[in-house]
Amino acid sequence: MAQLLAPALPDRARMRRSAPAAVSAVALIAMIGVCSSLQPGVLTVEGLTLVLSATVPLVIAAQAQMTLMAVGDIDLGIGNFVGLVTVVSATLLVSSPLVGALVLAGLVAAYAVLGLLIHLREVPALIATLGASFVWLGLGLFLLPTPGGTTPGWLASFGAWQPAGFPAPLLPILVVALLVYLLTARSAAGVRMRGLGSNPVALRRAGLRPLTSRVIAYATAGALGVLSGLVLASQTGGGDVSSASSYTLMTVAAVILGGGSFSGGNAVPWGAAIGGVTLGLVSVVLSLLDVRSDMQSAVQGVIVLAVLAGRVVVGKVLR
Amino acid sequence: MNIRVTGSRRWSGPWNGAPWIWGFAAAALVWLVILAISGQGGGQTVSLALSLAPYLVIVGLGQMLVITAGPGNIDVSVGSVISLAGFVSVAAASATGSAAVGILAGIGVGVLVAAVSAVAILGLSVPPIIATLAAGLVASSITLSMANGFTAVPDPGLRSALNLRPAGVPLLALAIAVLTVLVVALLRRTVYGRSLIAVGQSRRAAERAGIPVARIIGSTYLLSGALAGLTGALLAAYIAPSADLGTRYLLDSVAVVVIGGTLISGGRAVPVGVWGAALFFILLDGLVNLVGWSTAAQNLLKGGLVLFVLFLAGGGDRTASLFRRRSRTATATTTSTGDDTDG
Amino acid sequence: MHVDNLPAGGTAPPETDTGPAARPPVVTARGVTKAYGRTRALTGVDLEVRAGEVLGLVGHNGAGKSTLMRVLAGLEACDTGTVLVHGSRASAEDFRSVRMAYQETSLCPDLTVAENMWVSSRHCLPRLGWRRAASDAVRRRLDEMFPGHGVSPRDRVEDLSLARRQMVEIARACLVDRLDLLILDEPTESLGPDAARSLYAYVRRLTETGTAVLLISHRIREVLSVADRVAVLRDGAVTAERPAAGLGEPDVLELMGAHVATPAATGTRAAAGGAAARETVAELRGATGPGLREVTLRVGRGEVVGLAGLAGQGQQEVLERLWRPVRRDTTVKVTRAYVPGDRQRSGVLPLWSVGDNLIVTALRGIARRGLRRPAEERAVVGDWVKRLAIRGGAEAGITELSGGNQQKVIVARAFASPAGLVLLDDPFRGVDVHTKTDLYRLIREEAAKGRSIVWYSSENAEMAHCDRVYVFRAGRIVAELTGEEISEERIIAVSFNEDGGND
Amino acid sequence: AGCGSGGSGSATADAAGGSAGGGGKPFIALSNGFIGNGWRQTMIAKFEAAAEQAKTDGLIGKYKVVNAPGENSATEQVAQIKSLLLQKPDALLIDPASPTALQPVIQQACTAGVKVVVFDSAIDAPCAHVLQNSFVDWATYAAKPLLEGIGGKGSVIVSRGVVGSQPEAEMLDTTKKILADYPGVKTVATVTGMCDGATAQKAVLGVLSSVPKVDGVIGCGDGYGVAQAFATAGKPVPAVDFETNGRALSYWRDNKIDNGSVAVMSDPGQSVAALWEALDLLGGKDVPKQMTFPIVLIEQKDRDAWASVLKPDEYAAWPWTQELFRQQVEAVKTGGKPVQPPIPSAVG
Ligand SMILES: Nc1ncnc2c1ncn2[C@@H]1O[C@H](COP(=O)(O)OP(=O)(O)OP(=O)(O)O)[C@@H](O)[C@H]1O
Ligand SMILES: Nc1ncnc2c1ncn2[C@@H]1O[C@H](COP(=O)(O)OP(=O)(O)OP(=O)(O)O)[C@@H](O)[C@H]1O
Ligand SMILES: [Mg+2]
Ligand SMILES: [Mg+2]
Repeated sequence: MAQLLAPALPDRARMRRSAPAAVSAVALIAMIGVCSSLQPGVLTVEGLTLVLSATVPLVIAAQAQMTLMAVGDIDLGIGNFVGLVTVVSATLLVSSPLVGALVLAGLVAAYAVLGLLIHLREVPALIATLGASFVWLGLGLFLLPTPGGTTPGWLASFGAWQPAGFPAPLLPILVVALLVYLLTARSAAGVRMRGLGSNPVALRRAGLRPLTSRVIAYATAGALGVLSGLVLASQTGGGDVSSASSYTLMTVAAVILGGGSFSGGNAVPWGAAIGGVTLGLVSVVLSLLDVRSDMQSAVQGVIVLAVLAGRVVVGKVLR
Repeated sequence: MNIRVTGSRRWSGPWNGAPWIWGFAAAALVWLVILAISGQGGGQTVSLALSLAPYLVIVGLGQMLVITAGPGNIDVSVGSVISLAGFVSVAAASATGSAAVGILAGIGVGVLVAAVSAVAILGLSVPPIIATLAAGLVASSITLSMANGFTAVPDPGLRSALNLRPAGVPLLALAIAVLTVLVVALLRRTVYGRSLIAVGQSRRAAERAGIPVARIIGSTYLLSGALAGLTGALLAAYIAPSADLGTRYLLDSVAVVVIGGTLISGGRAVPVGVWGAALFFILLDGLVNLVGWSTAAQNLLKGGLVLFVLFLAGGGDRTASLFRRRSRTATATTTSTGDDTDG
Repeated sequence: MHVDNLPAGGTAPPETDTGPAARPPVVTARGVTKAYGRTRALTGVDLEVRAGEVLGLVGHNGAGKSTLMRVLAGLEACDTGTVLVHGSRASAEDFRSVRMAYQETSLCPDLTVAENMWVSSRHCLPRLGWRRAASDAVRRRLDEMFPGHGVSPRDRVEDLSLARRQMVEIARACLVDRLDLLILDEPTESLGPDAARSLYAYVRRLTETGTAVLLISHRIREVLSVADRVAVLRDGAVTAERPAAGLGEPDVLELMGAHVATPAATGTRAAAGGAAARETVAELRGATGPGLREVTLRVGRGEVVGLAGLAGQGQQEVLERLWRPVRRDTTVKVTRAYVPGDRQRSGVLPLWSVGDNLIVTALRGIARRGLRRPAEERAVVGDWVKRLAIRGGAEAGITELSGGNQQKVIVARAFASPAGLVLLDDPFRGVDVHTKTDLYRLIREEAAKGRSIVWYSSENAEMAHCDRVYVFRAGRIVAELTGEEISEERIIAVSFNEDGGND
Repeated sequence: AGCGSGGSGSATADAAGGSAGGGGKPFIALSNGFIGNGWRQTMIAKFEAAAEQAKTDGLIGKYKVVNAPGENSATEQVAQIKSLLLQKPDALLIDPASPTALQPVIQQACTAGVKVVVFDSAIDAPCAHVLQNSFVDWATYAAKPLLEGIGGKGSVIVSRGVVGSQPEAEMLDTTKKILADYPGVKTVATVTGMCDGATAQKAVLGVLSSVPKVDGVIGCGDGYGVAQAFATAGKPVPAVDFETNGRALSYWRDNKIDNGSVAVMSDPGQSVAALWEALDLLGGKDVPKQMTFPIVLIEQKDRDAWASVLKPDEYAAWPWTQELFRQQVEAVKTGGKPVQPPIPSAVG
């Protein structure tokens, strides 16, 4: 057909889309390479367990952020939310497991309600979640004004679990990424969510309620946030509402590193996992590299920029 | 002829006519409560709030300009810039003996950090939130290395100038009021201001209308950096340079911009509103301290109020029907060619 | 019931023995009204679509066609009146057999073709394995409708060309277990002639199985050649219904409104011979790149240069080069202004008034040392609002204006600036004839004042207003027409000969 | 601490040679949860100076300092401790970002045979040795001299620390008890100053207009900011509890504030004490699991001596030597009077 001047090149397009995650993966591998050359112990099972375990909650929180970014929203409250969950699991979940579990379920519901209100009132998610982040922080401080408490035994033993011959942290990272992949990329619900981020008008025309899609996305993000908080609590053995405050921006960075975008429509669970691990490993590399303590955050910033610059270069090449 | 619908939805609340009113109303309410509780010093409460608010207003004005540049634009480096500019300005002022040089140095360092962000945003197409995050990280590293063994002390002359309150009106508040008027004039009366607002409404349309979009966005980040630097310079003289001088200003700067009525999706800036929101935040802190509430209550109150105002004012129709239509503005900007009202 | 098991058409039995008038109505509208705020979109529509017929629907912009379609498809409820499906009051279930292909696709760009199928046709897909079922179904349907379409169900819609998107959009409308009425809203606007022919062949096959088709188009000739009956919608009501046979284009135009007349090419065109003598203000020398191959063209001072051909053959790339002349093979000696066709996305600044929108480009020239001069600006704005008779005046919000009036503002924006070269990117799509005539006149007037204009249009008839026309195919210039050579027939002939050479 | 990378040579080589047992000199690692304020920076600087000296003296083979980036992030610190463990230090000193979050990783370190010394904060880790501050002393020093200074009557503002934390509760309790002994003193407001001058400055300013004349502000190392708040409000500076850094002390001295103000804070030199403790532990000495170390109190008489040796952002630290440390351990064991390390002279 004559009018099709430049036939679409789906394969090239597909490559272009996975390029960001690939660049991050290269950075990840490079960092593990650097680590293991400095410290051969890194490549053993115990080494990987030590190095990776701290990244698990970040990666799970990044999946939550990714889910919301897939519907075109952004969550500036996830850090404090995860912190709040650690507080709940170090207080209520111990004193009365049932109440604790109910509160955690309530937090997921609160996220769903937040999504509902954001949708119905047509307000920007950025500000609504920013406001909510103050609320999460306040609730956390209310429950546990300063870090403390102890997590329930089952949670602590999950944190300490070390199977032989397999780096334990890899398991939650992969399982959660797989579940989120199945939900957001393979399932019908995922189509609805991405459709919402992509073109809500089309959804409405097809008789699908964008509201439902948004609420599902927020509930999913809330559930992932709770999971992230539980894993974090299992590692830290206590509650601290501000223990994850850096997650808010880090998860956004992880999703961007993994190939996600602010405009919505894309689900990149594997990319988010790679991006999250990459960011999580930065501080490990920094401490192995004997970087001057006051220069560590600069190096962190430069690494993020470098990976994103690499992505631009690769994108140009593939265009 | 793309059919993509841009992600962010336009938000036209709260209170379309006088969007700045909310901040002032909330501030007045808190002030009345303080008055009722303490039963004295009403005028002085305002006067003291006015001596703290300007710092938040300056950085808020910068953040406002950035947010006005359109969806996705935000400067999360302001906190680190304030801290760094604090040290640099104090060092420069004590090295040269001139407070003015110190202030200029603070502004300069803000511009430099913002230049890093701007290069990353425009040259590397890094999303602004990430670019400014990275630039902020670099800045805080420099802050930390400067803080080590830092010996200079803030200029006493500048400090006493900041504390001047002829007839109970802080001199600084007057100066920053003038600055606010300048920003209003910048937005209304200059080519740059008009271009910025155009870019914020629709980047593509602005580009097609012949506006140098990259230059406008770049200079907006530089301006925000300069204002954050100025805040740092003044704050360091007023309080003292410290590595965490600016930490608290990041979230608050975004919050005052939004409560002040500036459109979060860009294209409408409300400089006066920043004042109302800043006064509200300062007075709220005072109230919480007066009543002896914990920080937990303070945060719950802040977050609850932001959400309340947001959801109450809302953005769309009051009817939440099944096929909810977008508000008029939303139709105009976010739709796509998939729009069916026009063939 | 699943799509896989179904024949191409609907399930209604063919009724070949009776005439169209005797066939049962599929969808009936009785006294339908619909108002959006103060805009009365439909003022009382009575319309019947009968099984197995193609009903053409024509009407000027804003006549209410799309609104009526949304009501007929059950997407929106009408204020008063009734919509009957198969003679009974319709429930949501009934509307499932009424499907609509939107003029500009309503697909989700980030989803794959198969996923888009799920969005619109999920009722007839299995819960498990829907992905495979949707892929198979859409592939089969596309093969049937557009042989050689080149679309894979796994492609993301954003990676497809516009024409392919339109194919997918139409195919998805046909993917149901029972299709009683298919509504096509300007389906061929971005399709090539081959695809259009395949589409209409398919439409014929559909109607043979008893499905009704409602075709909306501004291309009257096309409607007349395909439709059995033609209905004319005017100001929210059906004002005429005629059998297509024996109806001519002028007849239809007359039915649509007496004031509508085919805008004739004006006689103001510069003499053909003069073109070469003009001073060159912009040129491309063998420009090659994405979408362009060896394009050489020049624009003279005061000249109106047309870029013609089918959609997406490189015309917009040429405009892009001229707008941002960064490469060495492009020279532009004068300042430029741009008139985008996609006014929603690249035209209006939605929060501003008409005046603000109009002046934004000229602002720079008027200002002194970066400071605006409001009095001068107001004078310019007032001038243009008057000159183009922009309804609402300078103070009205731009989004309160109708589409055509918005487009006037955007055109005025370009011409209010001192630009020596004005680039028009198909700016008159979906603009009604009245407005168009005004704007054509404006273009000629401005050219006469010494401005150069480069004008891409997807409507070949518009090219008659140009001094010179370059016809594009596959990123190349295949012909340069001057003066009297410029005619719709000629352009079409040049664009289509050696057909099949690419793709 | 311009030379944060205190280690020498290649880390790999050192890690192999530095592990304990083989007669090699010990490898001491310090993990610090937060580097964003002057106190922590002084603490790190003191440690690095002492460790460098100890290396020269042949007491240790290598040392390493890791500061978690960002805002007091326990999660970052956990990650960093985990990667530190890969480098197999012999002893690990920790200034924790959170009193609980590090418990599992400390357990992990102990299991790996690393001697762990936690300082500056109490922590629930049975296997670690803890050096902590006496918050009762702190609150007492902060209130008593000040109340005496204002003559035992008048009105005061109480500026609380990090409300809700265990130390703050302890301190508030003590403050209340002491205030009960002074019936002439009226508490006119209680604000949250977070033990941070900038926060206290804003908090006090917020209530100043609503309270009558104030004679003193009982705080925890936030006096400089409080004094600024009074200056802004155009009121005379009352008796306050200054920070122990050079800036506050010079301000105190230069403005001739002579009203019972003191400077009192915890001791950033604890990191050095922790180093000596780690060495003694590695040497097999018996050291109590929990020890309370003296805090730094600067009264008006010692003010000028301290002020002349401290940089503006440097905090007063007790100059712990191995000798002094052992004396303090003895004092703790026997319940004797805590050691009073010397006040530095202007020469040092
Ligand atoms: N959702 C809506 N909200 C408000 N007004 C609307 C809406 N949809 C349509 N209208 C108005 O109703 C009238 C009829 O519009 P409609 O889209 O049906 O026209 P049309 O005949 O399809 O025009 P075109 O040929 O331009 O596609 C117009 O005046 C339009 O502005
Ligand atoms: N989304 C909308 N919501 C509310 N009112 C609308 C909307 N779109 C259009 N209108 C109103 O409907 C009127 C007609 O709009 P429309 O664009 O359909 O006009 P039109 O008849 O196509 O005009 P033109 O021929 O100039 O394009 C406009 O004046 C506008 O105020
Ligand atoms: Mg239409
Ligand atoms: Mg129209």
